[in-house]
Amino acid sequence: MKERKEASQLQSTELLAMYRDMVRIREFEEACPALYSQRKMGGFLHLYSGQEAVGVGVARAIHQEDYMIGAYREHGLILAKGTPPGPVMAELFGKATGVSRGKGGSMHMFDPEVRFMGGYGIVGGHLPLAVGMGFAIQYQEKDEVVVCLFGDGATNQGVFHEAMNMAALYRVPVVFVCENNMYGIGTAVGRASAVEQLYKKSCAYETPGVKVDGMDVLKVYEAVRQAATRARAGEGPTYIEALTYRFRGHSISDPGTYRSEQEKKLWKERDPIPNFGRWLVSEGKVKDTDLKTIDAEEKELIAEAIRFAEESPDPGPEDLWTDVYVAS
Amino acid sequence: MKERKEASQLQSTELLAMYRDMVRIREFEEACPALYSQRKMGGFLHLYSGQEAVGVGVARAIHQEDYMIGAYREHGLILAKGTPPGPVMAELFGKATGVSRGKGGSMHMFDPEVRFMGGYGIVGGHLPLAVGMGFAIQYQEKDEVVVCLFGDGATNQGVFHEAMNMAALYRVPVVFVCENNMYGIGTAVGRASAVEQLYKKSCAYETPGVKVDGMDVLKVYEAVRQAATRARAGEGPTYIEALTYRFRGHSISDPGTYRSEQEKKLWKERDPIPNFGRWLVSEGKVKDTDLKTIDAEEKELIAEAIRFAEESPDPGPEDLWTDVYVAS
Amino acid sequence: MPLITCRDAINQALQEEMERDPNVFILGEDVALYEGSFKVTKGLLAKFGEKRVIDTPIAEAGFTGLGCGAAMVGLRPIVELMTVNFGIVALDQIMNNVAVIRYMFGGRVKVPLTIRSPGGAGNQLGAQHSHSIEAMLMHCPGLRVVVPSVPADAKGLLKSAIRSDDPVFFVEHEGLYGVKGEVPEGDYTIPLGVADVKRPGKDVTLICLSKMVYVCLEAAEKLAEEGINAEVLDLRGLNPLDLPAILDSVTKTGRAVTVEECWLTGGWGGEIAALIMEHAFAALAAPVLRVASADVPMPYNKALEDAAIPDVARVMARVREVMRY
Amino acid sequence: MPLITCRDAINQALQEEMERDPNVFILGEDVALYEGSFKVTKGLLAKFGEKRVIDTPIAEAGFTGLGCGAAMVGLRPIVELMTVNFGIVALDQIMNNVAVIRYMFGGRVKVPLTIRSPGGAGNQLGAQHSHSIEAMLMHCPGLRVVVPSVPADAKGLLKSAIRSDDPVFFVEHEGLYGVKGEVPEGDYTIPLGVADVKRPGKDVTLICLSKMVYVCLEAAEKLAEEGINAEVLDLRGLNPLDLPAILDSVTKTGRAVTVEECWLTGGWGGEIAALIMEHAFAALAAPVLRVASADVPMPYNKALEDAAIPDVARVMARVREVMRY
Ligand SMILES: Cc1ncc(C[n+]2csc(CCOP(=O)(O)OP(=O)(O)O)c2C)c(N)n1
Ligand SMILES: Cc1ncc(C[n+]2csc(CCOP(=O)(O)OP(=O)(O)O)c2C)c(N)n1
Ligand SMILES: [Mg+2]
Ligand SMILES: [Mg+2]
Repeated sequence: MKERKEASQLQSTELLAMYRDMVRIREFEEACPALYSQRKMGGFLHLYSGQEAVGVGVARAIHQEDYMIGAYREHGLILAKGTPPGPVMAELFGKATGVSRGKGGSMHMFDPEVRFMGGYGIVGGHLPLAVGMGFAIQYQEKDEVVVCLFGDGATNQGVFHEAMNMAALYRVPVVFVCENNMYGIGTAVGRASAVEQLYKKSCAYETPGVKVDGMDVLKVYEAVRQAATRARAGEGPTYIEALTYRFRGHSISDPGTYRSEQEKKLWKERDPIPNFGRWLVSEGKVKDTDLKTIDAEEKELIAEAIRFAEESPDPGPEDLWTDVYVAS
Repeated sequence: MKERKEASQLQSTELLAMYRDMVRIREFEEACPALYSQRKMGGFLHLYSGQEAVGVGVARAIHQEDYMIGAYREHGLILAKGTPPGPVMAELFGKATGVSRGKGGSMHMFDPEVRFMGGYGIVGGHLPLAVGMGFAIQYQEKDEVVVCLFGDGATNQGVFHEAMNMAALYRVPVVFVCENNMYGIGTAVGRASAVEQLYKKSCAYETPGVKVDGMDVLKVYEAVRQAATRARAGEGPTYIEALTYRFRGHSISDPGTYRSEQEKKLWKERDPIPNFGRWLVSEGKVKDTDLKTIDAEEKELIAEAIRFAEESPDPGPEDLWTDVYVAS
Repeated sequence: MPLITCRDAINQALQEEMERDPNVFILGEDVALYEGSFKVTKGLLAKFGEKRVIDTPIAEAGFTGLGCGAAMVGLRPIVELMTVNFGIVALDQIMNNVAVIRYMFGGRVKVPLTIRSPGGAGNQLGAQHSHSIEAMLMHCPGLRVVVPSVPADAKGLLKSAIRSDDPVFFVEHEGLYGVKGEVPEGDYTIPLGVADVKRPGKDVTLICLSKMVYVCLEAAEKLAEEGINAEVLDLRGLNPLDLPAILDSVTKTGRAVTVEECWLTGGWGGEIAALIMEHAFAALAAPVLRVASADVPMPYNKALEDAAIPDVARVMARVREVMRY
Repeated sequence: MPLITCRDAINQALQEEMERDPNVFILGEDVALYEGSFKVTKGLLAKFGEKRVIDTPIAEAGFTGLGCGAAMVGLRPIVELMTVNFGIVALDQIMNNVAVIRYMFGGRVKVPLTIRSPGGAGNQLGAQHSHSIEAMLMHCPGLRVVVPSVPADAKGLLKSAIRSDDPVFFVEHEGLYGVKGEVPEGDYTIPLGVADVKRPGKDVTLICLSKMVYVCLEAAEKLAEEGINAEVLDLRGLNPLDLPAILDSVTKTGRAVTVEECWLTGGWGGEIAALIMEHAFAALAAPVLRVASADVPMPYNKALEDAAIPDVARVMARVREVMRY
């Protein structure tokens, strides 16, 4: 059976796996700023810390053969989808062992093996691609779905509208997940979008709009699970707004002064990782020491990923000219 | 006072003026195919026959200093806004006396004197311009409005979304009028738009959506009048869907076989001109002979316009290079 | 060989490739029920059904991106942009997705997408409907740019484009759909990136493509009466560019004129001229001169439009100029 | 004269022009509260208020069109596109509205719009964030294209751009914002379309703009040690193009190398090379050679990125090549 079980039916091992994924992402992301300062990596660096429950909730609600695709804040997404941290870190280091062979960098991670279909840097630009992937699934009569993630800011772009309309029109198996972290760089949602409740935007496409707490991995999981079921049944797309928060600036160079300390503090209290951990313990699903063990293991895994990246070879000068065309 | 009076308060002279405008447009448009066959004009030719009640209802609901802007099916719009038929016909003839000096043609009519801000050929491309004009009105604290007309097909373009959102966000005095003639070239609305009731699309922008019978000039008038009042009061844009029908093919070269004879017949029975005329007579507003006089006068006016166009000079060869820049 | 139009040649290529590979499908505005606004997709819906011949909303960025996404996961979409003028709203998808995705992701995916679209001017369609965007497309690495002139080339090149694992922008010309030529029957392909001498000559090389091939051929005939023997080299595309063929011809003739419908400034003629200068400077008896559209938005008036687009007289004048050196 | 950065010079121009003309206002993503993602609009919101410094949604086509519409009815908008990469989604508005509206409507309206936007590569931003679109913009008649290199030029040219009744695309460079130079105090303008000899020389002309001016100046210094005396001609823009200045210099030196960050194929270097060949063929002792970015989507890896962008060594190598003729 394709459908994942309901959130309330999940076993401890499954819940722990979610916890582990979120910890992995957090450890990964929090290791980056220091490495960036050491110039191990360059370019932009849009970290995912704070939003882990969304990526992990999505990835766990679907299968490996289902597709995920996102924007430039995608380290957490590719990790959640199952790519080991080594090649992800190596990509940031620009190494030949990186998921995009060192050519993509932070914004352009890609791993066909886990069906993570890429991180993209033009706001909204990847939404039509997701519709195309859904279209191909339908065309080939496969039992797969695509989950497409994007930010609140992306919902104001023209292609958002075009993609939503076509997805609904062709009833493709795509789940749109808007990670509403309340800002597009320094611009608050309400200063850029006439409708502030972003889940309402799907009304223009006769597509269900669902609002979900993006700081709660199980809520995200359940919403995506239901949307995926709907998609597989040929009932078309669903549009989910996951309310979340990025704990850091827009990118590594953003001091983030447009957000009040008060606001940041409130959201930190809603950190999806410790809260989920506490809930697991309080519900008796796991022991506190289980979590500690995971925390330590994941820390070590990331240290290992950094070593892997560090020791990996750079692409060669000839690689400048490869991959432009399949055959030249 | 800026507001036009309610539709129900309109006097005979005003009603007759509306009738006259519609007849003028119909006469103008129906004169074109023969002239096109005689190669007096070239390019595309998108005729407005059948949709007259929309253009005239709009133009009469606002003032000369208010702006109108439309797409490529705009002969009727510029005539409704008040440009005499001569320079409009001359434009089709490519003459120097044309509203766009022979450089624009059928799709690109422009007349700043009556504040008709142009016909545009890229579907949806003029919507942001309308928002900009509304923005300028607000910036300069003027008591004006912009009415922006476009087709059903345009509502699927990305810029439709961007323009609607910005108009609502900045609360600019713009009235959007979607002329839903049920087809974008050969594609029926429901085969291109996930939501078939197009007035619903404004829900994504917290902008009122109004559906109106586009074959009834007074219904259009009243809807636009109210929307303009709202806009002038600083309450922002309104989105009006006017249901209408084009009696001819998409352009002169379209046989229009995708529409059933039955459908065409039904809509012909709803022809906005004779129906309005009959209503005027039956309500005792005018005499049948008044209408006949107008019909004859307008026929003669168009014949005169054709003579004017015919006798007008072509642009000179040097005009190829003028108007690219203000100063070279 | 049967004499058929470019329209029919393209239609044949589409049908044959769709028969050959079930992963090939076509989408675009009015391509299905309406059979294409230039009737290029005539009969396709009837033959292949709604699954494989799909009408889209007027949302070029959206459905071009849709094609790109479908290509990334195994299909071979053919996107029809009704005209290249409307391709401009999809240019971000083309430049920032279609063309770069393979490279940006380290070669881990391919994008076997074909975008077909007619361009060109000459029908009094004015400033927004008369673009030739070949030069802009040529500027984007990762994107193949193929531009046929005669029906036989159109069919053979389109089949290669559809089978190519690289994304291809296949530029048709509104003014050529009705033009006839001999077309071999059945399956054949013409490799991308091979120019074709449409008329051999020894005095000067006319470098051209698309509709300008016809203008150059006519100019060459007339120039022959003046004793000037012009070679007409049809590039048949800009990426891959057949530089060897260009250099071969120019080394022989010592003189060249580029003839294109793109705007002069920043058109592809400048690129070709610069390449010739770089690689065959010693062989050049005269500067490479260019004929291109006037650097103005296209005017509606017929006489002005004619004056803006390259014609036989202007090509001849330029050739005479180049012969004077 | 005070030594200030390009960022500050642009900021001064914006402030002075906004003070001078109440119809000048600025809009774009994060230009107000955030003061610009490169901090170019710092202090503007505080000084001019929300009415004249406006944050927009991420909708480049929409707000570029908004600026165009506002310009058509009497305002003088300055649209900031956060980077030129995002200008591609607005290219239809730029090519089909901004650039052509005046012509298409027979000169009955003007579009005094300024679009400012930084481009360029060099910061490991990868394939979607490293574009230089000068060549594409130059290809569009109706649109002025201005590209400053030093702070003083940036200020003087931007003021002219804002006062121009034609639409201007003002291309900044992400890598130059922090670069300092002497800038005259107070109000002054530099006319559009006048190139500037940044270093006089007699052996070869380096034709460049934007960041490549610095690369050329450094190359010229090093070449001087080899006895090659290069003139560095900063075009400061591509439309209007100062062809007389180019021809003057090349007529003197007999040799030229164009240096640009655009992709080689279809870049503006080919255009300039073709123009020089056409107008100064007899004066050319060698072919005009070009240095440009590699024809690949920009890679992330630092070494690969460095290899893709023109640098001092590649400019020197090309100059030596051109001197060999
Ligand atoms: C088309 C486009 N315009 C502008 C940018 C610059 N930019 C990068 S991220 C960003 C904000 C996006 O906000 P949101 O969609 O909410 O995503 P978040 O960063 O919050 O995850 C902007 C404006 C871009 N990358 N693409
Ligand atoms: C961006 C763009 N895509 C495609 C076209 C070709 N085209 C011209 S009119 C048209 C149909 C428009 O339909 P609609 O908006 O309903 O207007 P109508 O013609 O019915 O008045 C199309 C697809 C275009 N002009 N612009
Ligand atoms: Mg956000
Ligand atoms: Mg319609």
